[in-house]
Amino acid sequence: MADAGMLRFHVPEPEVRPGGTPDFSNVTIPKAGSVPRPEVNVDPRTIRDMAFSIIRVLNRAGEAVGPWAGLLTDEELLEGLRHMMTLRSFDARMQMAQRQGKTSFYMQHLGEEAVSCAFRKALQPGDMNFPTYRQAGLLIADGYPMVAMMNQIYSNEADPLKGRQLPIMYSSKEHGFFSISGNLATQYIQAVGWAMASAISNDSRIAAAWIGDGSTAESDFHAALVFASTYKAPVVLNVVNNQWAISTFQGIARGGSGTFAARGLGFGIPSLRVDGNDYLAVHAVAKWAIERARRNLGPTLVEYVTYRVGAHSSSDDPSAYRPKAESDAWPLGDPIIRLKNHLIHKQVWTEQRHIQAEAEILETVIAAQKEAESHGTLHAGGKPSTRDMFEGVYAETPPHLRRQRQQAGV
Amino acid sequence: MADAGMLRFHVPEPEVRPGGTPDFSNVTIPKAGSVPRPEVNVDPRTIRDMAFSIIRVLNRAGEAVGPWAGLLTDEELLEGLRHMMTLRSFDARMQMAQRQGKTSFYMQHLGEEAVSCAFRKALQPGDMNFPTYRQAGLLIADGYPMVAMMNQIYSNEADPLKGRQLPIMYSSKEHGFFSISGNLATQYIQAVGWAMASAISNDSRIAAAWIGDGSTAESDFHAALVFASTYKAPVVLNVVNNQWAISTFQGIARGGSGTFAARGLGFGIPSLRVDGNDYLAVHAVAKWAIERARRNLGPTLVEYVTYRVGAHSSSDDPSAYRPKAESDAWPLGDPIIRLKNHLIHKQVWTEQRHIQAEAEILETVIAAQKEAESHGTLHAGGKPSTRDMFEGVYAETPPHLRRQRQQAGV
Amino acid sequence: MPRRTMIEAIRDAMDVSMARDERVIVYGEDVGFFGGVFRCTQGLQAKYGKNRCFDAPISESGIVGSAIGMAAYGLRPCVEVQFADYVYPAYDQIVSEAARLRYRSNNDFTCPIVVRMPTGGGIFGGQTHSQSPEALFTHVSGLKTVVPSNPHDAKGLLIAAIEDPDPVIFLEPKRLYNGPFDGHHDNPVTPWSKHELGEVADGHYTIPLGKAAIRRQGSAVTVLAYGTMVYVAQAAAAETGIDAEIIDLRTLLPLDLDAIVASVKKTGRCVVVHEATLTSGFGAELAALVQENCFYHLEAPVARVAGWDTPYPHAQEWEYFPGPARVGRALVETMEA
Amino acid sequence: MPRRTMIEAIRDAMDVSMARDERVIVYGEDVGFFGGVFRCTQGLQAKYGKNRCFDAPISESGIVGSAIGMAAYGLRPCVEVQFADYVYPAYDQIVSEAARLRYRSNNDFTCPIVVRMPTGGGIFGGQTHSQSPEALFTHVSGLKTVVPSNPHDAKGLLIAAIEDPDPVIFLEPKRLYNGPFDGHHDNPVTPWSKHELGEVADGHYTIPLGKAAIRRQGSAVTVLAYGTMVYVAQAAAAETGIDAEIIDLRTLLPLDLDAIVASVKKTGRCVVVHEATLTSGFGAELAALVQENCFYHLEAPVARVAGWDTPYPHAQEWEYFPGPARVGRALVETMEA
Ligand SMILES: Cc1ncc(C[n+]2csc(CCOP(=O)(O)OP(=O)(O)O)c2C)c(N)n1
Ligand SMILES: Cc1ncc(C[n+]2csc(CCOP(=O)(O)OP(=O)(O)O)c2C)c(N)n1
Ligand SMILES: [Mg+2]
Ligand SMILES: [Mg+2]
Repeated sequence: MADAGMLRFHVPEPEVRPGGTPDFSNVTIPKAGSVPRPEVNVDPRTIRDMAFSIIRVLNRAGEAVGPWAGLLTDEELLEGLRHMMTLRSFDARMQMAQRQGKTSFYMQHLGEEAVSCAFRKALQPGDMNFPTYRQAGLLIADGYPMVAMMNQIYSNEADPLKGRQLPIMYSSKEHGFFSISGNLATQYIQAVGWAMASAISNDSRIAAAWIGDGSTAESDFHAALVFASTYKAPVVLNVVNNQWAISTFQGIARGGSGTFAARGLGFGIPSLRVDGNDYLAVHAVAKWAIERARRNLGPTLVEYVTYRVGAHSSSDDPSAYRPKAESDAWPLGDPIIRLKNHLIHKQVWTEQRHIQAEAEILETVIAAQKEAESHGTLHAGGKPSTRDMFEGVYAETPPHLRRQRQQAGV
Repeated sequence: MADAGMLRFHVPEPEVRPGGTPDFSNVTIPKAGSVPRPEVNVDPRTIRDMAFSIIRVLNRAGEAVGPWAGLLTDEELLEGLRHMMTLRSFDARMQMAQRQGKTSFYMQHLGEEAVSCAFRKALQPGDMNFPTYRQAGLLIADGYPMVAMMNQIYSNEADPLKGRQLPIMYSSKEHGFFSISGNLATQYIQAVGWAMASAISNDSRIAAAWIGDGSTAESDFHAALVFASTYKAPVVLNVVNNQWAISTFQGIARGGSGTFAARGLGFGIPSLRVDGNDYLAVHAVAKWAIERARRNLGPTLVEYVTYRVGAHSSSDDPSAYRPKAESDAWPLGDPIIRLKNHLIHKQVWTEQRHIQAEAEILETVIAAQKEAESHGTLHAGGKPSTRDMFEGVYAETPPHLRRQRQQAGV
Repeated sequence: MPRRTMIEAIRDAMDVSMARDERVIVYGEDVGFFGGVFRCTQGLQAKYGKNRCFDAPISESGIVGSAIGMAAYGLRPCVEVQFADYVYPAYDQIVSEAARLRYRSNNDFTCPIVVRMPTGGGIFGGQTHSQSPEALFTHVSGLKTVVPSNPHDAKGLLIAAIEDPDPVIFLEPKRLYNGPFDGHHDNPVTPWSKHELGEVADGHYTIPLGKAAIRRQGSAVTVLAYGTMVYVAQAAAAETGIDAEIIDLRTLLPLDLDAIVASVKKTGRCVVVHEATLTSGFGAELAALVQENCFYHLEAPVARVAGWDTPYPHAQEWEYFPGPARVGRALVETMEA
Repeated sequence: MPRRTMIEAIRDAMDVSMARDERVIVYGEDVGFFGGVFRCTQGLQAKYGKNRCFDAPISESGIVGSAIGMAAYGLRPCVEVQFADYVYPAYDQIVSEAARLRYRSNNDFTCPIVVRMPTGGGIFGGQTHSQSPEALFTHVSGLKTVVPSNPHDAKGLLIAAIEDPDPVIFLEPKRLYNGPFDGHHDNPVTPWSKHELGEVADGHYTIPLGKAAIRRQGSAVTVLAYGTMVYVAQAAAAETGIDAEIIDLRTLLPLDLDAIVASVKKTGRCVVVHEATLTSGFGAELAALVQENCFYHLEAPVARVAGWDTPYPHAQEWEYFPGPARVGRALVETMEA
């Protein structure tokens, strides 16, 4: 008994570590077009398997295939490509600006551009996202001015947030983009609350909650699922599984469940997995989930399977914890290249126009950057005032804070 | 669009409210013996259905049937009956003592006696329970002295907890009973931590976590499932679904999932439901789950389907929120009567011996009560000292607390 | 004027607010059909429907987190935490989110929520039904913290809290729900129906957040108190015969510092009382402020009387509770200092 | 003697403790393979194996909750919360459980855990990488709270914390990780290798919890500080030429009140400084205690210099941070009062 009963401690480990050869052979990738598209009012119990598959539209030949294909026009696809390219270009410039000391911090989307860009196009005006720091595509794809984003990143005198927030923690009610919190997962239940409020108000607007794979371990993720399930809140519960949470591989948050979509099964919530590097698949699944919400069918959980190609943030160096070439081995490819190939396959795009578009976009980004920098960068030029620091704590500044402001001489 | 898209708010409601006729026709009760008993090393994905069924052993005729039957000897069953009867008698006396003003507060187990009494007998010495306030059967069935329990309830001079804790918030490391917290769900993740520690130490002892249906909504429930799933902790995750959380019916915590056992599916944890009013079924399922833990197969989630027959606590009056006769209509019957009938059916027990046993047990309880009351009750007789209040905050009382104790003149 | 218990006054405040403003939504554990374990929301579901008053899952973080989302949408949720002792699971949502949303988004999103919770001991509730966590909120920029001491104030302050554009923590001293308890636990409590502050006008009125009330004029020493301790202080003054000026702070943040300073400058002495544990309690802030602002007027150190630095015990409730004897001793010592 | 950065000293404390005591277990977010985002646990997994040092899911309540269970089992977990700003999800487990377990079970179960977390600002981390939540712990009976200010102390205090039989909150001023930052953010920081308090002996030693250190002897005014503010106070004293006695509290609870009172009785003046927001900060407790215990020796009010009562802003970091100019002004005013 003693020996047979000896317990052992189990700590999950990624397949490889630096020095090893990247290996994704454990990731099963269903063929594009192979996962059926149920009706939106499907009984969730009948589609549990979808939490363990991956909905894909674009195949290796660049064709859009299967029941989730066919929702977007060529113009819409070209626009989507432009959004993703813009986001990538924006990221590259801002990452460089951070390296140049123009701001303190930056976070990129490299490899994950399709998720937020495609999702935004499935929403209606008035809908509200509760994003994490890795969904700036929601703003780009909604036409939020890049200059405003950069002003925020630079904490300059034109920063809409008055220098109060860490770079990239944007906020735009107008663009359906809830103020980003530095605290992980808190916004997930808030999204459900917003959706409940919309239902209470007999409105037609729906909410979208966003979270990363690692952050699903946080307790607010549970609160969100409980409330969404109980009150059938009109909300789409998005989980962006980019395989990593800083240095921690997704197995630590996921445990024995196989997928993150599986979490929804315990709540009777329809739970889908989708190829997060496939613009068309992301958009189609988003549409489906959003329609469910809008039609009073309640929440849907969507796991986007993607890969964080860059560092976690400008403070991070992934070579310490994963093989350098791991992103090249990622079996779902690059979202921009895949959509580009699809458009070329459709003969509405060419390599040459792509290169040209890249240059144009870069120019636009650089122009925006110039304009933003004319308002200052973190350590140079115009900056928000000390007075701005004391304001907005409350609607009306209370006496003690007025006294402190006076002490500060402003 | 506007009308079609108008959202509605959904708040789940119980079938009936006071004044209505109790109705449990929505509760599907599988036949006793009908649910198969898989091997303990079963692949959890193959037994998802068990989270939506109910394992039962005792049928209406009082026979023990099916693959989960046959684990207990007649002596063991008779002992189990005695434990349950003792707990019920203990409850009745202490409830009355509270009504008489001998203490401030009490909570009963009426109708739920099988859950904790049977579970305890499936554990080994050294295993640790992290109970809620409704598992005193774990102590009774392990032979913890009733007088000590009563001393705690009375906060008297012999109270092992020195009057510091609310009545019934027992603690006994020796009896594998972790100190009860008044804060719901906090102990669930602690149980997982204890189990992790046991595995880290290559020990053979396992942990059992306890929670009520309503409290599964708390965030610590999620933390526990995440950690248990990731580290394959040797822990049994018990959910006692007694249909009510104070005035709130279980649908508010459960939402659209159908059952509480379903919560485990999102984590790849084998999840069973069991007839909580069936001593034999509870014991058999507990054995199964405990064996899994002990054999390094990881956590198991078990939902005990039962009914809280009494008030939530001595501060509660359920007639305000549920029909008075609802408990009579509860389709799983009374755990004591069911085990009694089984033993009578087996011809090892009779109505007469039962009545006699009731009287004997009452006498023992009354004797214990007399002894406890000789040490005082909350407002009369011996009580813990003011000095006790200042001790045990830290291992060594720090200077500021010594000063305060002096100020208090003790 | 009608007399109401504090429970009725609080219920009335929500009733009036819900009737006036469709955006006011009330929920919490057992709050809907049953009307709350202290019955503060009784009848509201029947009157306003399940859309506006409903039961929540047992998840304080979910309750407050969803309320923040509702507030961002444009509603005005007033939620209940069943006991202040159970607010900690919601602490992150309150501190990291509700308190900072306006600031971090530069007014793009705001958070007009009220989080109500019964606070304080004296009901033999042990360590998990007795706590007074106010200092854990007053340290957090962006929150307002209110502690009413009577039905009249409770109603006016709660309506003001619901109408406030920012998050408000509303602590209800549960020992006062039925009458002005003064710490003499062996005596029966006068019911609010016999107390003038039990007079609660019908309809809408507010008491501004940030204004204290002088409950007893006096010249010898200033007592700063709130909630239950207002009555304990009154009893202590009566029993020692010391001519104390008793200030009921009502709102801890924003604090009515002017009223405090004016009184201490007059009396030259100050005793601060609260039920929460002493160390880092709100009394520390009060003592610090008083000596900062009235140093040259003080004839004795500012004294603090508070709960001891232990968890709230069950059996030793009255040894723990800072009752009239302890407050009286501090008054005498401060006068003799 | 070897010189170490504060990060190395902290790592060494864990290393020494793990080597001496099998029960010491280290985990947290990114703590295992990678060694923590500040690299405080680097190499420990390689040295002691995954059983004793491992990555945790992003769940602060899970990390602390599981640690409590491990401690109840008999281990001695020393866990990391990635930033003090992220401790709130674990606040319930810390306050309701870790702090009260010994008391409520009358020593039947105990909770010897250490919760480490980087604290304080000065790294342009904005409102979620800059907070100083110490006062939220000092109000909680049953906890000890430690804030080291240099590598030598950090190691000795952390070993003492790990060996302590009760839960300890261990706040590491991240701005000090690499050198004694004095608030002059435009100047390069002296590395610890050039500072005598960077001397960290090999092997085992402890610094008792509850003992302050006098960093500068002086006769004019007592400055109470901890963490980063110790160096800011030193700079302020140097720049104003005021002969301040600077006390580095090291442990906030239990507090070395004797050292404080002895100094203030000598100097007759006191300035309290911390980076956390002013209202209800730990400085309030210090000011309250000083005036209670030294009233008749005080020649000026106890002054507090602290972070403003706003969230920690990003761009206005140095307007927010209570740097040497503000501390110096308080010293001058206190001398002139
Ligand atoms: C409550 C909280 N804990 C810890 C952190 C520190 N932190 C910031 S990002 C991060 C990893 C998040 O990973 P994931 O959720 O997978 O999102 P990703 O960065 O991959 O998009 C951590 C641990 C935090 N911001 N908030
Ligand atoms: C954190 C917390 N929130 C709220 C409460 C108040 N409370 C005590 S028992 C209870 C209901 C629990 O219901 P359930 O989990 O179903 O257990 P049962 O009482 O039915 O056994 C509530 C809300 C509490 N004790 N702790
Ligand atoms: Mg990730
Ligand atoms: Mg229940």
